[in-house]
Amino acid sequence: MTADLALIWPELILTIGGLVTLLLGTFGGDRRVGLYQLASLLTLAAGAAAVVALFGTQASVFSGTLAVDDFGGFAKLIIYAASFVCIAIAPRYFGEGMRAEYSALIVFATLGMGIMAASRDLMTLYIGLELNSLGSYVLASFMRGDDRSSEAGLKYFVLGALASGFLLFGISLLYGFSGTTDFAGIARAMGGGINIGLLFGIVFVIAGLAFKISAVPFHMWTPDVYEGAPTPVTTLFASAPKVAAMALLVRVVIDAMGSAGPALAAWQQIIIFLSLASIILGAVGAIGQKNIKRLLAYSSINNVGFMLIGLAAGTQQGVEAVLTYLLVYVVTTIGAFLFVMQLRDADGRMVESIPAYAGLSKRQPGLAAAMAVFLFSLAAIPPLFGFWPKYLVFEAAVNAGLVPLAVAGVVVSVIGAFYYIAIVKTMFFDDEADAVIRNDGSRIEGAVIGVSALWLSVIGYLFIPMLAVAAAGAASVLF
Amino acid sequence: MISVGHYLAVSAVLFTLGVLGIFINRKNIIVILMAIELILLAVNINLVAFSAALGDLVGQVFAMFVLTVAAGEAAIGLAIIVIYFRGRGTIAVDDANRMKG
Amino acid sequence: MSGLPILSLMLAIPMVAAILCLFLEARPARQVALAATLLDFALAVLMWTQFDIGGAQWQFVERADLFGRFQWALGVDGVAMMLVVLSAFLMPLCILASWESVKERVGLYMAMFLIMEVIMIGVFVAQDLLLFYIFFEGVLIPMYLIIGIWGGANRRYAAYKFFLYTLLGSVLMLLAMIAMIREAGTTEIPVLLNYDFPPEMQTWLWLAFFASMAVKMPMWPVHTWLPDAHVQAPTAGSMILAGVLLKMGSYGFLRFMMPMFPDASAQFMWLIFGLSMVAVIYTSLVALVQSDMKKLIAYSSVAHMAIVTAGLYAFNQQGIEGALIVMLSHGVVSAALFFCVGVIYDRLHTREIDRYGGLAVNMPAYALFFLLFTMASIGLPGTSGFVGEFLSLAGLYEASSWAALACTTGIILGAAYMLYLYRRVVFGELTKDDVKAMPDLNPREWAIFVPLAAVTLWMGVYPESFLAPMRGDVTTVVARLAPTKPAGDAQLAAARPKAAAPADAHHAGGVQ
Amino acid sequence: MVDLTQYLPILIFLAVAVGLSAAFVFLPMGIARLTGAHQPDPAKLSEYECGFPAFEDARSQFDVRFYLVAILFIIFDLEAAFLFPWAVSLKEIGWAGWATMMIFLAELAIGLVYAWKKGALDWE
Amino acid sequence: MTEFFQNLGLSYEWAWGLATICGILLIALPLMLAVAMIIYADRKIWAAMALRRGPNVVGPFGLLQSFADGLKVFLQETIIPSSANRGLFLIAPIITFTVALMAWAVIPFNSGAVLADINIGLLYILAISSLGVYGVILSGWSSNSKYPFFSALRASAQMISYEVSIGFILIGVVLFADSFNLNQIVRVQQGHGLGIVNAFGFNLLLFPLAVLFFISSLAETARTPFDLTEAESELVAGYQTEYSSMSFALFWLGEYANVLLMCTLNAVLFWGGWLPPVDWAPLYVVPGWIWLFAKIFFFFFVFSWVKATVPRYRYDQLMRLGWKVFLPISLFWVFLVSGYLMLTRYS
Repeated sequence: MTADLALIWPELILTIGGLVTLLLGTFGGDRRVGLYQLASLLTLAAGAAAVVALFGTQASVFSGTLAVDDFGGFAKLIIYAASFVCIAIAPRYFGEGMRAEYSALIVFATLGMGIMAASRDLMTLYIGLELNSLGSYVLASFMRGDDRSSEAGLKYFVLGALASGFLLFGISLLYGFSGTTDFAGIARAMGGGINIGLLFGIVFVIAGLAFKISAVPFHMWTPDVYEGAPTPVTTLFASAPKVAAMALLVRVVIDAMGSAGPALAAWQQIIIFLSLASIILGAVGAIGQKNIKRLLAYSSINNVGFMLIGLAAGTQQGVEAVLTYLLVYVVTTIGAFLFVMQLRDADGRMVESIPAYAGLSKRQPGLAAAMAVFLFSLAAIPPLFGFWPKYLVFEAAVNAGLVPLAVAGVVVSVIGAFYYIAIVKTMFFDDEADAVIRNDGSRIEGAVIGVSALWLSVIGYLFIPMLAVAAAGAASVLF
Repeated sequence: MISVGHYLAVSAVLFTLGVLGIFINRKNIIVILMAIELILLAVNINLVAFSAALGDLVGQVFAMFVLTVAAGEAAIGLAIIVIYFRGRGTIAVDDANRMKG
Repeated sequence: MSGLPILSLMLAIPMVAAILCLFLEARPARQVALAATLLDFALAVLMWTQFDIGGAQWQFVERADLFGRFQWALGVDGVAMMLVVLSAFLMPLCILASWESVKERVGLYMAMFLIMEVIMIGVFVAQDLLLFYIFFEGVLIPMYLIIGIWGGANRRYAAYKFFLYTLLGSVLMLLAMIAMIREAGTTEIPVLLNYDFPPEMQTWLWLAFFASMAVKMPMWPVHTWLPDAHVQAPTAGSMILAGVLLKMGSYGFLRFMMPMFPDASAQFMWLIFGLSMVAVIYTSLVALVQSDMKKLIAYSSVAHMAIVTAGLYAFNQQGIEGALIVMLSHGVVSAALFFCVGVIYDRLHTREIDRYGGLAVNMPAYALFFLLFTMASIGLPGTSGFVGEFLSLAGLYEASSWAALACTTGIILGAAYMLYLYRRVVFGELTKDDVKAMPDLNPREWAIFVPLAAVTLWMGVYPESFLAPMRGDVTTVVARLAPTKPAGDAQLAAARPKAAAPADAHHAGGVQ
Repeated sequence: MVDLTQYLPILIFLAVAVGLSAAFVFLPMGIARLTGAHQPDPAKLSEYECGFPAFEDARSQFDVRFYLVAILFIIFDLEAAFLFPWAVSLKEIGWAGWATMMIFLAELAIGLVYAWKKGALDWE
Repeated sequence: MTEFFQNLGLSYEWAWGLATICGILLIALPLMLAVAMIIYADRKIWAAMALRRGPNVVGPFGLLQSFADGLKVFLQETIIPSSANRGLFLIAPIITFTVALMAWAVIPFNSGAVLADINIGLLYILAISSLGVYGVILSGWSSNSKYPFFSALRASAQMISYEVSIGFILIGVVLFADSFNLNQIVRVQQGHGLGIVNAFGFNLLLFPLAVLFFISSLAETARTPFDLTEAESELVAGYQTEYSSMSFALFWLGEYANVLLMCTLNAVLFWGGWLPPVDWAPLYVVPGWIWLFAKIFFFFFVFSWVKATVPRYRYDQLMRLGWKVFLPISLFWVFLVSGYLMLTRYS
């Protein structure tokens, strides 16, 4: 028990840090926003340091319910970093409305995500997922006075609760028909063949997790929630939980259902369907969107579909591709949302309408260029680094013999490119819009945008060896 | 004698009712909240029935977790509905359409 | 070749200059761009002079394991070297061509062109499959921006079309590359060139590559993006598009599809021939009825590139050599023709052929240059066009007399539309007042025309300087193709042995 | 399966209790009709008011604090659900189990402190 | 009793069933009788404290007053307001009364004298008493009238507020008894206090809990000083305002049944249940149920006493007491009790 505690330092730090932040906020009043923010940022940094310190450890704690391994560590690092950014950028957005709860909730949600990424038991899976979800529901409706925010929170809540219902139902079936909630145990049970109960369990569990990563057909909430939620929160939704849920999904299908044997065919079919549907719907749905946040929502659906291609391969290579994809995607998406946060109209409101970006490249050349990098990177046009994870994903799929899936994927990626370059068109080709746009970005945000844009340009390729080692180390844990 | 199958059937019926309650219901968001609870209860029936059948306590422990989380979920859902109502003056499902596309 | 990493340097110089240009005002940006491109050209010339004809197949090889999964591997054979030289040659001219006509966002414009140069050179020198793909696709972004920002009225549509067409083609190639890497276990192009893929796999790989290269070339019927792109692109954009970008497609045919998939190439020979025949005749006819100068030249490009493909797929020494010369020649001549359009467009701001007429009177120097390039485009002996077209048609005849016949018809039609264009623009009465007011060439334009003309004539008179470095590579390709080469229907040299031995191919030049 | 027979008396009790209550509700209604006491009229059937017709619908908005109480109740009452099994198994789980639950209670207490400080527990 | 019926020639199942039903009636009918008498007692005590005479007309000392009232309401017309939701309006009293009866299924009247000796008896009682809220809220809501509605809200808020503390208080008892079975809880109390007193209440650690529990039970049953739900000056007659005839009486009966239940729970959980007050052999001669009834009546007397003497709380004071005083204290006591047990009993 005590030994177990020594291995979950990141979680402990986050728990304590979140509580401290909350208490500071409780007793400090609503004024000292900086203090709460600092507390939560320090917490996340310390958590990340603990994760780094634990790299290379491979153990499972608390009777095998929670894994301490590089796979979880890799995911946790991305998650913590994304959450870090989402807290750091918030004060300028919320102004007076930034309460200590924001920081604390993100820390708690992050804790949940970390648990998701590290769980190897249906019970920890569920607890982590809900810890994340409950925080997220509140965060989505964080701007109490804003109609769209509360509606976003409501929709996220209703559909999220429904999804966790599906997940739970699947979990109960898996438990009932395999007799255990332990991933390894379930895998053993499935090794002997899959009966109808297990099959239903697989379907329901994957459906529930598909909601979290907003894969079609469980994506309905995504555009509305992305649009309605406060932008820093949307930034979080688009980044960290995706990593957590994807890592969790990977663990569930690889660890609990098995990368070989009778279960493979069962889950592979579902994942392939999800991925194709997500790619296509994400690409098609984005066309004609006028709101940049909605568009990025569809983009995330689309990208998740590509990640699922890697997962569908069911090989170590596929998992490596998914991890790499996650990292690059998170950097890109954070950059893109930061871009969205930079621009305000004359009244100080955020500009979310794409037509208002017309001619932006003349007024804000640097910002527009960075956004162009993000967009081309999302469209996976080389030489931008967004190409690399997509390449890895397709490579994994082809190597696993899923050539038709890969073909469908690349063809649809062209449709995806269509709407990304449409934004580039608006920013670079169109005449300047009347809407007054001013950039009131802070230096930190500018730096984050700049660094991520630089990294996503050719410089990222220099990191491939490093990334490959990390991803391979993380993925090998599962095989 | 009542077997696990019977429990499964009941819970499947409850689960379906809950899901339908969410999708078919067009009137009141509170009803959706109840439908969600119904789903979770269906799950709990499953868990407890399996737990009893398997002679394994994990299912019941899990049911406890589900209960707790369901409570948290209900609390948060209620809170969100309250702020939603404050802004909008209604909790009709069809009115939640401020965002489209 | 040890010592100077000349290829990396050629990539680095424009890259650094591009970044610099982003932060510079208009004037210094132009100067930096010109200086960088001239420096690159100087390096290209140096490379040409240092190139060891008849030496190792791959020269100036550089290799660094920067990326883990694939390598920073550069190197050139003769073909690639000549195309690099062509790119480096055209680039300063493009910068000069847009010296005055581009007034908005000059820094960005120059940066885009310099990045284009990096990418173009990169495509030709990449020795790693993935590196090649990255460069090959990378060209989309700067070209998209060049067309979209500095293009004509309908630039958005054209930019979109260009982007999506070429992207759709290349993504399939990416899958093929993945399959190749998996099959062969390496990303190195020199190794892959000698790898024998299973024939049934070759078919699919060939088709995937074809999807990409055919769009890039462009081949009929996926050529429709080209006229739009040309019409809307700024002059320099058109020059680089016609001059170098189209060559990427034919380079892909020669570098990848033919040597790597010889079986499939032989199998699909009929397809290439068929498409080329249709393209030559159809696009020539279309060109005849164009009222827009740029569109007309764009269609002529399609026709010329069809001759390239037909020549390449003749599978013999003359055909391929001819196709290569057509590539180089077309690179210079079409760039020159687009510049010809650009010159008068800058003065009158219209590309309508009917708006001009009688330019010979007030712009004699211009008329002379225009005449020279028109003739080169038609393939008049003494110009570069003749050498290439003759060689490739001769090779083609050996493989398929029908295809040769059709292509020859196309060339005759080509003469028709080019001369018709020339007559309408340059000859006739000088009636319109605004046309009368157009001054003749200024020194800058002279500085562009003269080198272009010089090269055109040089290539026409003494093509051996261009052919010599490439001959060895052509022989290699022909030898690789020999086992699968189908019997042609017409044999110019009946006594010649079927499989050309490398030794006897070396002395061959010109017509056999 | 678990032996549920010990709950059977409760089930029967439930039936009896419901029957009894229903009888108490519905018998008088029948008897009233028989005895003639059943004489409804509109004034009698109107809802209780202080002499005036109702000004507004009874289903009007009410204080949001009732919701707040409900939310707090759900949370605290269900956390107590964890305590019951813990309480009867304390001797088996030892200090570790005790410490775990104390940590849990501490977090719960922090929640209470938070709600307290935020004024969620104030009625005025 | 099962054997008795089996001896009459019935099969085991039938015998068991009949025995169970008899047991149920043995609980339910005396309970209703007790409730009737206790209503009378309530009025008498109250009157006595106010130096009045109380009911004294029907029967000797007015003993039959409650029965007269019962007969009266039984013969009255049942008025269902036209704006009410008929179905729910009638179901509400059924729920209230049913729930009030149901809780008694697990109450041990004597050693082993319990209808259903389930091992989670205390949890059962908690669960059943939570259901009482439904009757309240449904009656208030279905009446579709202002005062009942507000009253129902108040009542349910009040009930659930104190239920939280009650939950934590019960943890303390369960910790000590190490069981949920009420019989077991009673048995454990034998000689608990100083080795001779049969009650948890004499334990220094548990005495505060006993006090808290007693006050909470006042609040839980909405007895004075916590009778905000039917504060006549504000809310007419609370959530039952629109009810009449026997439906009204059912609320009344249910309420008193709950009062009795709470008194019983006080007795069972903290004061020894059916055990004699002191662990002294001669006292065991007296049957257990007499001890229990005596204790129940004692607590009922205190209830009435409080009703007659303590002024009503304000609503905010009520809520503050529940959330800000009882809840933290009971939470802390869980820590204290369990810590004490860990140190003494389990280490």
